[in-house]
Amino acid sequence: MSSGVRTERLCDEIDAAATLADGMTIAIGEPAPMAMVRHIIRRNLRNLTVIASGLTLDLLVAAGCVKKAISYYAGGGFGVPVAPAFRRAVERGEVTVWECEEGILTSGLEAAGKGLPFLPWRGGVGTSLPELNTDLKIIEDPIRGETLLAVPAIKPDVTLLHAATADVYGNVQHHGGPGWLDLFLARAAERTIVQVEKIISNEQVRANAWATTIGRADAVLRMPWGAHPYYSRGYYLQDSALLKDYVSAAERDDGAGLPAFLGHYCREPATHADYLERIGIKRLLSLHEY
Amino acid sequence: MSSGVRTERLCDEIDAAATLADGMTIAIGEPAPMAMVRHIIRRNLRNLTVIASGLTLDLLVAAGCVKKAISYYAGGGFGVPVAPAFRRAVERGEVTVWECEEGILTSGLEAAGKGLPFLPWRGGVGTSLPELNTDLKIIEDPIRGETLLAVPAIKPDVTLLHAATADVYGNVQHHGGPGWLDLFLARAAERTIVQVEKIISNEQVRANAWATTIGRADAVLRMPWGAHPYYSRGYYLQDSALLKDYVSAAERDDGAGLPAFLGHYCREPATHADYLERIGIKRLLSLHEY
Amino acid sequence: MSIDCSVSELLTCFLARDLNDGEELQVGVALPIPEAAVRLAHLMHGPNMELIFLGARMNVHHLERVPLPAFGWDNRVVRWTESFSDRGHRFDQVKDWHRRVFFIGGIQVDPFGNTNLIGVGEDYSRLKFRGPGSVGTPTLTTHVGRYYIVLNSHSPRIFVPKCDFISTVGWGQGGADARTRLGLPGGGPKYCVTPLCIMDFSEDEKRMRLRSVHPGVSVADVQRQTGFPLLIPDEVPTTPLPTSRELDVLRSRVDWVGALR
Amino acid sequence: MSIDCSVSELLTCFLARDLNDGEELQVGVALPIPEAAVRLAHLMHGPNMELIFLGARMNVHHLERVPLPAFGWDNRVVRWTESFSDRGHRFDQVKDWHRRVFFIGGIQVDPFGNTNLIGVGEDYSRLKFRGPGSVGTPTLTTHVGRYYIVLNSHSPRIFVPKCDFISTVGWGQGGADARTRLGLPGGGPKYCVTPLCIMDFSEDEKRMRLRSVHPGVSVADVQRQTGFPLLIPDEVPTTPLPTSRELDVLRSRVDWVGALR
Repeated sequence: MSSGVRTERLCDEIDAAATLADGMTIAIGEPAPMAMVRHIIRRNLRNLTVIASGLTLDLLVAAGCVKKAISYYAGGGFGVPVAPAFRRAVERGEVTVWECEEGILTSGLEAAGKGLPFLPWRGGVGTSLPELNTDLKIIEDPIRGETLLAVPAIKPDVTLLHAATADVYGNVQHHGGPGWLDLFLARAAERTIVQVEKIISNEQVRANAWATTIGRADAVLRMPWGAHPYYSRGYYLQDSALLKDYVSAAERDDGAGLPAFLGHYCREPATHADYLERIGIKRLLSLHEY
Repeated sequence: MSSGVRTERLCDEIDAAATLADGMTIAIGEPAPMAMVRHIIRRNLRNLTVIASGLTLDLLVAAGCVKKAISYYAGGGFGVPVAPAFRRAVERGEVTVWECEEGILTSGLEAAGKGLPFLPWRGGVGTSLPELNTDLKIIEDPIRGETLLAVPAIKPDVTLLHAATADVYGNVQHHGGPGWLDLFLARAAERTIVQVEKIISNEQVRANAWATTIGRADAVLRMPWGAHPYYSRGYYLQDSALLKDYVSAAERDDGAGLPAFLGHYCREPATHADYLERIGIKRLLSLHEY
Repeated sequence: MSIDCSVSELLTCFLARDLNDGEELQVGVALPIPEAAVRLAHLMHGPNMELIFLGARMNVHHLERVPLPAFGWDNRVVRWTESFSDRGHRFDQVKDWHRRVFFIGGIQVDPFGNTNLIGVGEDYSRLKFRGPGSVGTPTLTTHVGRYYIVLNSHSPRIFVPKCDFISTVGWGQGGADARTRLGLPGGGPKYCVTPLCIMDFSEDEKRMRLRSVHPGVSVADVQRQTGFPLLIPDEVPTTPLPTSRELDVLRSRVDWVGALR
Repeated sequence: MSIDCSVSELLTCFLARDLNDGEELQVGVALPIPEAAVRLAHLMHGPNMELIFLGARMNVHHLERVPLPAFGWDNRVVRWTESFSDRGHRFDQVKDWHRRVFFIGGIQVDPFGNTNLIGVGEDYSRLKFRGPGSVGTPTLTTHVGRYYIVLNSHSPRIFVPKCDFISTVGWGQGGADARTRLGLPGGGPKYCVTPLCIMDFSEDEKRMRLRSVHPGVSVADVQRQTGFPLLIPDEVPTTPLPTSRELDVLRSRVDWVGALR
């Protein structure tokens, strides 16, 4: 009847990365949307404030993209207590940390989503966090007089996520649950861009609407193996060997490791498909979940 | 290996209702767990504070169970702007209202679940709500100085819900989404009792764990048609004719309508099965969703 | 009326025209005119509209017929759901509600579009008439991009100089900055529609102003049924009638049972 | 040791015995001993325990073998999930965490069990060692019924008189009411376990106290490796060894790859 048609929200990784700019606050979910992360590095973005954790954060720090990390965890997993590039950059004062923890970060994101200037939280009372992060105010609650922290709203300019499936209209469905912070990041951000393993039909979405975790992503990218070298639930496991290669490169004393690693895996491949070709289909297929 | 076995949480409506007592704060979800609601009336509980809405609230008020209603909506739907027994009881001062609205109620329940004394909320600023409900404090936010309401934590003693399915261990799954308040009520309450249409196997739960909406209900009741005369998604529609009968009974000037209605539908049937027998299988089968 | 339609159909078509593609249209219980209006707009010119009924979000632009419901958690109405706006988080993304449009009723409405669903009477502990309560209207009207006040009747009992209690703030005490002074981010009420007329709010004072009268209704009729002086422009047009195409779509694809006739 | 087991196995069995049926056992990343301990307890005596790994909640009491993971969002580990504690609401039911047990590490620990994951150095803007950050430990330790401090090494670098920064409050400044004074509802740290010994906290002062030394370790060894004076009872027993049944279950049904040997 209407002459119009419903607008699709599909886009490719190059166009999606083109909407990002120096100085933005960019939130990165778990598992990390690595196709987009590699394009941030490829585009050589600078002075970013990132909400990220672990080796994803480390890679962006290593590539020189990060000015400030809103970070609750920068460990490397498997025997790497602290992510190496992050550790070095913070010790040298090159990257500042908005010191927080999961409950505090969640509260700040919730406040943004709810259009509130702050939310109160108890976790962190008695710790050094409000000293180290003066954006956190110690308050007395107006009802019972208890001591709490007031966490200011945290509003990313854009949130980047990786999920299992979506339709072309931005209805995203995770397989087996999104990373714990992902939905908070999506609700708090101005825009949300979601990579998925697979595009499904709108009918498939409607057949199980309760599984829709994000109802209207601003852009959807078809990126199979797009979280590699991380896992993607229902699709593949983490490529721990490649992550260990990264850590070895980042830890090399002569500083030669990182440029080679970043060049090979992030800067040289022009598209996600080029990256996958470089990794090789056999290696990708070996990361099965069964 | 272990001599123990995992404890089942199944129970019947009589044992479940026996755990309720006069003076409690009881939260009731949507669709209403009517098998339990009828047993509250059958047990003649008194002086309850209820978190409920619409004609469910009205029925409990009509039966004399309610002292205080934490109520955001007491309309009757279909041409019944205000639930009749509620309206009469409040106008006479027999029932007091903790005046609120959905965002405020949600905030109070969230505060309880999060172990916080309060949460701030903006909806309600400028209205009469903080005058009429002095538990709501007008505050200045500690970050930007904005005017907000501080909503105190609301902690039901018990939350009663109706859902689609659960396993015997209290893993509840809704069909097509729970009522909007249900999960907040469950998280805020000391105990949660859930009626379901059908008990499913633990293997079925684990096959779609993301669909689990409540992970550990304190008690699970097998109550097919347990929300009647309300709908139960995926099972049956609302029995609007019976709800209209209720409204007619409640509106009768001579006061003779309610005792007859409450006797016939709530007080006389000893069990939920007795109630269903009284309704009749033909009527129940006519409420199909297709 | 020169075109054969009911007042409910007139209002439905008027509201539908005022809705823009890409908006989220949320309708609560017991508001059949907005329920029909959002469906009509969606079919007529809103392929990117999203309809939200009790937390179920859907786009049904592709359907031949979109039933006007018996509202409620009714799978026959919400079976096209794409996501649940309330998957435990109904109010957790209000920051994006500038794109959302909402509709409210009221038992009292004042000259600045403040409304009352709480009750009537001077003494709150002994109300003359206990209303249904605020539902979610305080939160919704605080944040949505704009909303419409939709009333089933028009009388001095409803249109009062001052509400006994305020459940939703429209333009507060008046003035273009009435809402920003209170820190309310949403856009406030745009129109108040009734069986007699359409009203809006003046740009400077944000007082209720007569915008058009329905066919057969005079300006004097409206003022007589309103318990405070309306702003009345020199020229008050007649509310635009539905086109035959609008009526055809409404009657054949939305309200084929004739609930609004 | 008289029974042939590793220190990791000893600690695993010690912790497992201390966990009660019906508890929720949450383990974060990179803590292989607690990961094994909760599985062992679950199989040995905890049919109603719930294991929580990164938000996935499961009961696997019925399984013949329960793999010690390569941790992570790994469907091979979490495929038995019954629900997600974080379905958008990870922290929305902390009021019930009195039933939950948690485990933390640390780069510094002080005599009152306060710990530091932030960094080492006097000047926060130029840390000598930047730590991984607080993860979720401040919130978890604020609310859980009790927690265990589990360390992979025991040295004066870790056990310091005063943490440079505090990421989790154990017993604060000491005293039985240390936590209630701060308004922290959780039960605080119960034991601190290391490759040398088990420590608890005295009832009155809540200072760290030696509870048992592992086979072959002397009290003097422990004190020498601790950067502050421990409370040392007159009699310090040896940490109880695993039973052969415990070791058998651990090795055949949890850690059959031998990660803890």
